[in-house]
Amino acid sequence: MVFRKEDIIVSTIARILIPFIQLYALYVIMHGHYSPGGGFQGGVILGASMVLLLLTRGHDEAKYKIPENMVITLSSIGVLIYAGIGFLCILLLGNFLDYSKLAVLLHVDPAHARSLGILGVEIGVGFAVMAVMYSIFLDISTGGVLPEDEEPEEGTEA
Amino acid sequence: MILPFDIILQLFVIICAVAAITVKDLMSAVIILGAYSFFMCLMWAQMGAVDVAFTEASVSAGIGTILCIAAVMKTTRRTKD
Amino acid sequence: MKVLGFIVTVLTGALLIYGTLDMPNYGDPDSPASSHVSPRYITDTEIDTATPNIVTSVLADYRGYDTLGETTVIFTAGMSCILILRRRKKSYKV
Amino acid sequence: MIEQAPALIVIIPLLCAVLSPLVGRIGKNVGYVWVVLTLASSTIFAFITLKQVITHGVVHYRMGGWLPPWGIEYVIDHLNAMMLVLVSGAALLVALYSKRSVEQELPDKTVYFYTVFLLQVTGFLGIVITGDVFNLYVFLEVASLAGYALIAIGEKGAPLASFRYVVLGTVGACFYLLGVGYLYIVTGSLNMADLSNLLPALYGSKVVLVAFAFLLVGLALKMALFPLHVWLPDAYTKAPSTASALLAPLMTKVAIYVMLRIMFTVFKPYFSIEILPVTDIMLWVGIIAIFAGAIMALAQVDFKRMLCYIIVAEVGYMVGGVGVANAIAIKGTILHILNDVVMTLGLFAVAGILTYTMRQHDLSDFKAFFKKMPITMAAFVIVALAIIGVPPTCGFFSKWYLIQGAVMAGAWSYVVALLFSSLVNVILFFRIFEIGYEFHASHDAHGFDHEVSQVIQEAPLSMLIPTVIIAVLIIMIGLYNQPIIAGIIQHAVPKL
Amino acid sequence: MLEFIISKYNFWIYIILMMIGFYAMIAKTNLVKKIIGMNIFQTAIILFFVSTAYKSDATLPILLNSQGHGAGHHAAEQVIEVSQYINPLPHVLMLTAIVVMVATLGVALAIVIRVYRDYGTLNEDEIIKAIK
Repeated sequence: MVFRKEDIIVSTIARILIPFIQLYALYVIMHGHYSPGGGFQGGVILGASMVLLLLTRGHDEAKYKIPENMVITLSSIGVLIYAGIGFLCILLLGNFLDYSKLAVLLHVDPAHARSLGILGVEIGVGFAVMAVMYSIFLDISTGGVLPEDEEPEEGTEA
Repeated sequence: MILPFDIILQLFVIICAVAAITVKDLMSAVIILGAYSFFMCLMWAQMGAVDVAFTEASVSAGIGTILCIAAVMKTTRRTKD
Repeated sequence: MKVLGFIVTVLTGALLIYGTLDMPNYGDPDSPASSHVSPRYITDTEIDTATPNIVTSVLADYRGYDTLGETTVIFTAGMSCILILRRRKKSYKV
Repeated sequence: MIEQAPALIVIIPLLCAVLSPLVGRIGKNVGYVWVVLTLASSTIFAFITLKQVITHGVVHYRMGGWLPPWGIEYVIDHLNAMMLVLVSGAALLVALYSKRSVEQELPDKTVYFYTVFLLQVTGFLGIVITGDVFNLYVFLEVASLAGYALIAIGEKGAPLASFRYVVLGTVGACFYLLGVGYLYIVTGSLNMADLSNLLPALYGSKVVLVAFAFLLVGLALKMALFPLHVWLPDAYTKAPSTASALLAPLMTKVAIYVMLRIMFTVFKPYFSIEILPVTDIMLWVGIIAIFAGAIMALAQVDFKRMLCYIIVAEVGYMVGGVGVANAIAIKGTILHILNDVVMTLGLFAVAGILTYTMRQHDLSDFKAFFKKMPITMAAFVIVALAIIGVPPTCGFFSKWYLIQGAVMAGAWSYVVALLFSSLVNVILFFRIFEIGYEFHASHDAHGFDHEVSQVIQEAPLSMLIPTVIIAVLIIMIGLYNQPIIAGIIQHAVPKL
Repeated sequence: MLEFIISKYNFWIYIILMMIGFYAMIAKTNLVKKIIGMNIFQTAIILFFVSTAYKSDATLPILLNSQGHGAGHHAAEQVIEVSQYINPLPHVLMLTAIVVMVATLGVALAIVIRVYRDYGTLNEDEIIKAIK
């Protein structure tokens, strides 16, 4: 198993590190316009921070902080933000993903509206990637059998 | 392009790739794959593809390796080739 | 299988190397790849999207539909993993 | 809203797929209703687009409002529009059909199953509609990933079959991507229309030749062309019946559509036919595929596996039809894509009913089916006759055009292969009809009665109705093949 | 001749890498080894694309001297030298390809775990033996 008994050094360091990792991830998402980075990279880093939480605190605690249903909801919401912004452009009589039409809503010039549209899209990507990375790791590390259902699985363990 | 640096990186990448598919222990293979990804990411940074390098560093060398390790721990590290 | 695999690999590699003979040189600033479509991205990104990072503006705006596809790929992967692996308590105990 | 219809065809399934895990939490049957509604609206928009294409000609749709070589563009001509209606319509029928079978085979996974199902359809639609070679790759991967997952959750042995598909499918997709890369490095463009303008100047270049070869080999892997078909039989046999009913008709045909696109739109027809003798190779590969598929189908005792080899033979028909390379044969090929989707759908629907009632799918399970399920078997007979190619059904007409084209081109071996395969199909299906009739014989042969009840136990309505619709469609397409050809397919044939 | 080799040898190294991965996908019997080969193959293709974007003596595809927000107004005054910046398009495509790569990796590993659950081994020959 990936999850071990709690170790005080590891868990303390993780507790100190996780907020900074998340802060950095947010910076990467938000600063994607001016420097390398963007929704995908930032999302992966956010997902990594959640994976770190899962690894150091074990599943029981991670389950309270990040419930399983919330992970799926978040991944849906991420793609929905992206597709929703695109769809909003259709409602504003533009083509799909034509962010310049958002200028009407945001009261800025079209180029600026596109810039903000890109930001919104990146946030959506970030959400989706974060949730999905965590979800894939959860599935693969537990073999899909989540702890509340877990029983000694000796048959398949080498 | 700095030619010596380039050649050293390419050499490392090829060595890592060969090692990853020949080593007889899956856990080692997966970790060597992580190193391979990291050298690859250096190569891309050196070619000016910083965004791609950043993504590769966080995705393949980070999450990808972790996923592989989790899968190998969940199954077995024994291999015949 | 090993010999067959080796032969297939060598043949494929030889075909690929044959293809490279006519390629523009490595690092050529005037190669078609760098002179047909991409100059517009470099010159117009600030005017069109007010975003200095050209990769971001191309990724999320000019080719934003690709990125929507990419996000869908990730979502598909997540759902696929859940579909393949996750088991409920009831079916597990049986 | 009409001009937005092309985007909505893809966006609606995508949005609804994303919403579906959330919607699925509401209640038990909500997921099913949701999928059916989604695909129904997508089909409606596909029909609107088809009508627009027929009345106004080619429809262009610019994603994000950017001009084509810079942004991504949808280009919908007659071939596209037909494929869109076909894919969304077939997916709708499968969705209608899926209810009981999914409840039986995957009781605790319905929500995620339907999510991945919708994503699969999104992938297919995205492949078919786009006019950009890289965008096509992205949606190809969406469709492939969803396909891997749908196959892996089948009966015992399915994960291994799915894993083989993952490896070969990834090789196929990577070869396609390499081909795109080789084209990109010499042209600098990714738009299909732009590429087809830029490429003629470069037809002698080695890079373009290699790119073309890799694109075709990659697609051949995806479409399970004969020597590269090894992943297909296991995967489709072991997949859940709904998944195989969705994947088997559509995956291979979508790949064939992409092949037509690459050969006749991205590259000009004279490149594929004259400069490189690709079509000659394809003709022979097609002929070998037909023979191999037909012979291997004869050797099977498992019904679904037999159908898989029939698919291999059908892919041979279409690839060979492209290989004949004259207008009539290509007309026949495009008509055969249409027919084959409907026919394969019918066959796998029957296989699904068989799995649902008997819990397995050997040929011997058909015992006494004419007594037990007369309507299903009537539909099955129609589908089988179409596969064989008996006149009033649609299968006859596409074969007719294929043979006519082959005779005009003098490709007699292809004619022989077609006739041979029809003959084999006769043997295959009449064997099943015979099994379906005999029910007292089993008592004598094995010494004990398989408790064959003589009561009529028809399949559940949700499975029966789509099957009957398919059978009706087969006859309708056969009867109205002339309007379909004159209205749609005639315009889809590339100018050779 | 030497000049020719120097201008092309990069591509050949990518092709060697690709073929290492491809060989592992075909000839290795261990399923995880196949996945590793798949990863190497895809990464090498990405390397190939990235190298098509490279221009000698050019800098990163991030505009220098940008005014930040509101730059749209006076951007026209700035003259942007195209040869100064690396071609951004392949980078964008490859970001997408990396995502596809990790998604395939995840699904493939999930399937491998299912296979292991069924047969208790990851070597293909042993699995075939177990089926029989």
